[in-house]
Amino acid sequence: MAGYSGFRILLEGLRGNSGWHQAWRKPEPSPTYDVIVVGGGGHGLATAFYLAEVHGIRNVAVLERGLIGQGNTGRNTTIVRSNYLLPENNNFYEHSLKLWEGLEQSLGYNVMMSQRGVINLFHNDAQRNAAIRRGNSMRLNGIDAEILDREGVKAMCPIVDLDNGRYPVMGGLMQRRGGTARHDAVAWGFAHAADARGVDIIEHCEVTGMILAGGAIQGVRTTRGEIRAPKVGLAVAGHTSTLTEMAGFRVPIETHLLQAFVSEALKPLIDCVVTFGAGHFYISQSDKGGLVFGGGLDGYPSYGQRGTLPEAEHVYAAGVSMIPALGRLRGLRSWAGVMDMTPDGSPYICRTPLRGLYMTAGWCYGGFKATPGSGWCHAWTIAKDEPHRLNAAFTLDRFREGRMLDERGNGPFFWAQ
Amino acid sequence: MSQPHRRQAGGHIDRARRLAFTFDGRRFEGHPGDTLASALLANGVRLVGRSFKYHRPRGIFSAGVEEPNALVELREGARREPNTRATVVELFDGLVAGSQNRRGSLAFDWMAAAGLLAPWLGAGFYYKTFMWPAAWWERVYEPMIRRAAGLGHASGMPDPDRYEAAHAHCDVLVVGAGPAGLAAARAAGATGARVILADQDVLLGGDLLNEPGLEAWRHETLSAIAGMPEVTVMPRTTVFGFYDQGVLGAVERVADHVPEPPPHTPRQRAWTIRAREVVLATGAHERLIAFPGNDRPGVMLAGAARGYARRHGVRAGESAVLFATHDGAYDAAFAMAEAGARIVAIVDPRQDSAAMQRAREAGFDIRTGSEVCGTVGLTALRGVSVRGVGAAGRGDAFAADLLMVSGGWNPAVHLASMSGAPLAWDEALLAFVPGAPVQRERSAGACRGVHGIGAAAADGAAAGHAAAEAAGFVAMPAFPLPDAPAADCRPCELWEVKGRGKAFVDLQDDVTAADIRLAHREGFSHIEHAKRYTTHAMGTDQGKTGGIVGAAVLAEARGEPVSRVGLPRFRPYAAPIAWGAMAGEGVGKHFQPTRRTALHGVHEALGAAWLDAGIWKRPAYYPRPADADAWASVLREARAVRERVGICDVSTLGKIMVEGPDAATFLDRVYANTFSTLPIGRARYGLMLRDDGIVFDDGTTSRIGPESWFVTTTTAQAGPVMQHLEFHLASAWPDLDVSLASVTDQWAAIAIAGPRAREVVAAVVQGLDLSNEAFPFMAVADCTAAGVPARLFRISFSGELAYEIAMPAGYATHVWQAAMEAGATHGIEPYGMEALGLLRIEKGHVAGPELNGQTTAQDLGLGRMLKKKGDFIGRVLAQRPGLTDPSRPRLVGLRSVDPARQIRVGSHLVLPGGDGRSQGWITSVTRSVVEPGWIGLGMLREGEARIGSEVLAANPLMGEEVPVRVVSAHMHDPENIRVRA
Amino acid sequence: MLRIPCPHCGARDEAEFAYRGDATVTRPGPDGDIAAFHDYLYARTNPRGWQVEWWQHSAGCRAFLKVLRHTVTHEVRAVANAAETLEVPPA
Amino acid sequence: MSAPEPTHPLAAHAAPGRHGAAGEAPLRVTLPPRDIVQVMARRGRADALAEAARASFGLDLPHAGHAATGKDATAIWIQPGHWLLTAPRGVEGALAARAAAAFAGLAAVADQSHGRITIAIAGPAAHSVLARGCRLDLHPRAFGPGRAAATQIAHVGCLIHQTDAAPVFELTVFATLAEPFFHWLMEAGAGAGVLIE
Repeated sequence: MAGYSGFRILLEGLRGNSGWHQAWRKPEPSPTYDVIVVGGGGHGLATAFYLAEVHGIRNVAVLERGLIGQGNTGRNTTIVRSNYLLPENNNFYEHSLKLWEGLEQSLGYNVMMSQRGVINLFHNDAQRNAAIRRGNSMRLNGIDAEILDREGVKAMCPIVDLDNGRYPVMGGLMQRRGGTARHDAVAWGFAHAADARGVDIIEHCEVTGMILAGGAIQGVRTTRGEIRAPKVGLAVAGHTSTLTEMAGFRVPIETHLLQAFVSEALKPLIDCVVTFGAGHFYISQSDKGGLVFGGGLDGYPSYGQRGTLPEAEHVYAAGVSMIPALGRLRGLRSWAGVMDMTPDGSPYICRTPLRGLYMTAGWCYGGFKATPGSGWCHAWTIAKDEPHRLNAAFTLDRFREGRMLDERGNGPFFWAQ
Repeated sequence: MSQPHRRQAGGHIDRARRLAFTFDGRRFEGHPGDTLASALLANGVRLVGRSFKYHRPRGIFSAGVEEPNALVELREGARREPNTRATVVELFDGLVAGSQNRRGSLAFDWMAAAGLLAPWLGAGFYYKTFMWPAAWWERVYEPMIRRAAGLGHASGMPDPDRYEAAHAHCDVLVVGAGPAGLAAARAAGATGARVILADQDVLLGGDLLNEPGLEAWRHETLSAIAGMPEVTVMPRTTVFGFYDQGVLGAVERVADHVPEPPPHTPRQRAWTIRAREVVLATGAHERLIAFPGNDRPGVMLAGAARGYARRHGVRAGESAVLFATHDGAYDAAFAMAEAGARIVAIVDPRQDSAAMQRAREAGFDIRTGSEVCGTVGLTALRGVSVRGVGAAGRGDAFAADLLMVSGGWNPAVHLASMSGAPLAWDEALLAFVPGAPVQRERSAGACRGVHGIGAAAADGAAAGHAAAEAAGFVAMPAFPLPDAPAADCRPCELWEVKGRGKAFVDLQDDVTAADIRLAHREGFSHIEHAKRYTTHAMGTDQGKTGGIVGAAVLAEARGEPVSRVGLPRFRPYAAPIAWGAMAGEGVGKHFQPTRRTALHGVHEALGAAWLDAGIWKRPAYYPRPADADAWASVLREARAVRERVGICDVSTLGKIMVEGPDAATFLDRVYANTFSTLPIGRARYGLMLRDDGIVFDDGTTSRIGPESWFVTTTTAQAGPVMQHLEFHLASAWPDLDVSLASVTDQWAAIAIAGPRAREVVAAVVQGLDLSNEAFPFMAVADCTAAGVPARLFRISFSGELAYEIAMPAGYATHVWQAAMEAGATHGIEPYGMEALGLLRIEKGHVAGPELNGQTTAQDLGLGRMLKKKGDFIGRVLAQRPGLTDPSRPRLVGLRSVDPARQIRVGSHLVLPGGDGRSQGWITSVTRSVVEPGWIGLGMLREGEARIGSEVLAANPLMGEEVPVRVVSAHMHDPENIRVRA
Repeated sequence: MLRIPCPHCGARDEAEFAYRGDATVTRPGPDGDIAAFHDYLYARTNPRGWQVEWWQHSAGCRAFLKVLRHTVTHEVRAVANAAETLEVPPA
Repeated sequence: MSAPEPTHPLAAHAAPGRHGAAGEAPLRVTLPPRDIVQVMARRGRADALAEAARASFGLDLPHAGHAATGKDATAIWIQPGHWLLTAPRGVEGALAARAAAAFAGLAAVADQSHGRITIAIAGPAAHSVLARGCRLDLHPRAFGPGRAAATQIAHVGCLIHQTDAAPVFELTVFATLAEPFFHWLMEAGAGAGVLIE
């Protein structure tokens, strides 16, 4: 299959664009694979890609109950960053960010990774101090971070009202290498590249049960028949509990919904990603021109993929408070994703109590930026049957051991992360 | 300034009044009753905008919210609203609008060159290129794409207008006031039910507004509804979302039809409506047909042309062709003929129909079995090509300046779909209609495929009756329904006319039928994938006119029926809504309420500098003219406390009355240390853990009586602690008889601290012996202070001899002033939060920065407080190995080796000459008054063992690295001599 | 938007309530060990369907309520006081 | 020294006179001074407490959602087993002392006279003004004189007690949040006009 390039676009344009083929095949499932990855979102597809690319494991199936990239991969606010406090988190996310930085070239697909800068505003001493601690943690781990004063914020994002009347902006913590990427393209790009390396991406194939024997997994039952493999990786954000129930164990996850919003398309207005520190709100502008924004969880468990009005009102109010010029613009669409929320806000990339079963899960609302890193570490863990040092702390057992990765100190409450 | 395309009479237009407006700087006139679109058409303005990608010239395509093309920037300055649909803007005098998404003038947009590159700019082209060199994406490619993309310009200035929220409840909500909605509201209202009738239009009636013959029925119905006291009519109100459990969101445009809102009037009002039953009478949107050149200005939906002619008295063209696939569109030809336009031809792929017969009798030229296969014209339509269905060639040319198109009707199922109802395919209408309801809603009229005014009204009346009955009301006798023959709206299946040139399925985002086929070839064959890959139906119109057409093109490519392909999922909002309206009034200064202590006015009078502590405003410090800077004030205040006496407002601490026979047992369980042994009249410092063993909160708690306790919390955790206590009483220990009351607001509290505190307090408080023996450290007693009832605590946060006086909040100012007077001779000074922080850091008291939800009691040097016997929250999980790990960072004191070098919170502690890895961090910093220089508290691995050694405070973020000495956290008076003095 | 019928106050908007976790787990007594508290605090069934949850009517009567709610449809089928028991219907 | 007059949190914010639009039927606003005591029943003593309330205050402790007025005091249900007992402002602490004596052993009593303030609003605009922030259905079919409900308006906890069908509503809010609440009320009432009496 010919790759994508400007030259090929030129050629195809001249012959009526008739030569384009499927971006990934639509194969029938084989009865056996070396590895089955459950979940055709970004994480699952990335797992398959890195299994093939890094570990040479190409006899891999990705099973997706619907369409690829239609879960949280297609429902987020597309932010990419590695600005974390705890070293376990910031090292992992930095690895992920580095993968992002070369992703177009690795995949041969333009995922529009745009390193336009991510700014977290702070509004009081306590927030500023926490931002400095986090920024220094990043710097000491070799990650870029800058502290901005009010003028610095104004220069990066002139439309922010520094004096918003209630919680004036004191400054911001900026990660210049952070930014956004085109979410759908991430799924399609990983699918395209994994497919090219021999991975079978099987859509409309829902896992309905697990085939177990002797405390180990043997494969899965699906709506398209039994498929066997000695190793199975789960990458089913929002639905992890449903799958682990089939495997016979419970996990520290509650599924919550998170809304996101987009405005009508506008000429360039906001050039970076900026988060409000005085309320749940973050915003950036897509290349198409829509303002993409969101806030916090609706606050109760849901698999419903639809949000409600009160949280939306908070998001819009926070938005106008931070940027009063938004008032006359219009919200176009809202949607919601369902998140695996964990009791410390940090994820799981690990082996499970069932031999041969692995998972990347518990991404709370940080899953999108983790996509390549999660796939990379998950693939490593599956291939070597042991975690890479980058994901060694992301275990299910850390709560038994008291080794929580509670980035913000919010305590053992799924809905508070 | 004539309006050459205005009819002499007819329609809902007040020709007696003229409204002046400008478009792209040109002055025009219209009348009340006009939309911006109808006024532009009346003045012969055909070219209104440019398309998203190819910058093709576009005109007015519809007459409502479904408009994909005629988007303008409305108003000027800070009130500019980009992407405003000219078709829904009510004309007002002085209106200013401009076209958007163009470079150069609207007529000569040089970005239209993009059209020449169209072969290379097909769906998803950008995913396949712009990858090399990698660094060029942010620098070159992306800025280019971003500038080219987008639609209108935001003003970038703060919105000067105000918005309101509002709440409503009703038995029956009727959405849409066309024939079905009016009848539904009347039927439901007649039962006595509380009814809300909402419609996005300013005039109620929907399609009735296009039927002069039915005006009497419309009036009669409206006046009947107006006579029903429990029916609320809400015009200019768009219901944008149907949420769970009968809750709908709506936006009322209160003052969008005037240049700016009058005083005390919001621009818009956002309603949350809770309805027991909902009748959706949202009508239908006419659909386009994809044929080459179907986007040229002058190509218009047939129903829109009919509406402009009948409702607005405007001829959208002078020589018109109708291209229709069903009888329901033919009235457009009659309406245009009535209006004085020439009907050039009617093009219909069908062979015969009732409407054709009538049209033929009227003398129209009917081209049966035919289709429009092309259009000509640059910035306005000049002609139409017509050929036999499926025939080859360019067809016959007809000169025309208006092409009216109707491919059938798409029921407006958005709200039904958002309510959870599935969609069902109606093979006769070739459209999706609402399936079985999931919530308590029902659709009526055209939004479920019942066309024709009479039929829709009957359907609406039935739905209104049924809804009221379901809400528990008794249906009332029927009322007259409009007598109007219905034209057959079942179309023949014609989605696309293939030929040379672009045939658009999404006019706004420039998605062509060929793009859809390309998406299919590349495997994006599911409607959701095709939508995302091509951006089909993702514009501001959300595919209301062309969404189904794209699905049909995809269906053909897949070789499957449209019903299998389906539509992309409907998500809120049914129409775009103003950000400000969703935000409501709680923005800016009022984003969160500001909480003030009873002493707020005192601090204001003292000229306090403020800080935000959660939603509280607290004095940071009290600047004086002689103070060189903020630090001078803070040091002055702190020095007063260390050397003389200071006074501080501590009212924000959470205060909870805990009372009952089991109160002591309860407190023993929620605190990690013991309280049941505390004598009456004594206070104790208490530590609460969360169930996971992490420190939750601290505070002093006093025993007031045998069963009565006064618990204090930190300011930040007052709410969470109350909830924590209530939760455990309800869930874990329902057997305990304990009452909880928050008394935070009832009691104000003043700290008086310093070596002279006793003298000051003694002068204020009556009836207590304050000697160290009679009232020692940690004593508590009720008393009278300055003549008002009060409670005195001998507790200290500063490390000095100190008292807190709590008094009913209304007396706080009185007691404060009494203390200031009593303290005057002792040099009393008010101190704020900064000095308070300074004092507690010197003393080594932990506060918010240390109690950050990540630290254990051991981490904070408080491990010995945990009781050995008896259960308490957090006891078990605090024993997990990760939390008892001796290598965890411990609380230490820190002192800058060079007293002049500032250290900062958030710096990390690294070992000199080490590997640069973080061994801990600084949590709190201040300048010291006891021993000048910078000191702080921090968390440091092997902290106790490192006392006396030097480490580096690394702050690479600010380019600093400062040597600090590790010391005991208790830097000031470690033996507690002063507090017990 | 959720409307939760508080047994004391009647149907109220979601905005008046605060979710407070799965109500099917019970806090271990004084004899509970790390494993028991781990399961209480962390292990979750997280059903895709009916769940009994703790909600506090925090802006109303402050009662802690047990709410039987469906995590997909969001339907609230039953609300009870803390001391009462709500059964999860079969799937 | 006799106790001074307590400072009202709205003293500087509620200047008497007209505010907002010059409508003919403004929202009439007063700040009736009140003593407020929170009464919390002991476990299992509800009947005795009810009896004591009848004996001492001449009122039947109301059920959820209701208020009851006796000879010199009103009891408003606020949460299971909890009522607010209110009376026109009298001697500092007297109502609390009376309640403590009357309910000794039956209920805990917390004086909230300084922790809550009451704002009374009246006039035909009252319903529509409240609808600007109140999520409850206060329509006469759903609410009415003698009804009470705790809710939240403009992020501030608010106890609504309808005292008259006219209508008159008494809104009781936290003293430290009275100012932002009052600001909201003035904004909400501006369209109809407000008369502070």
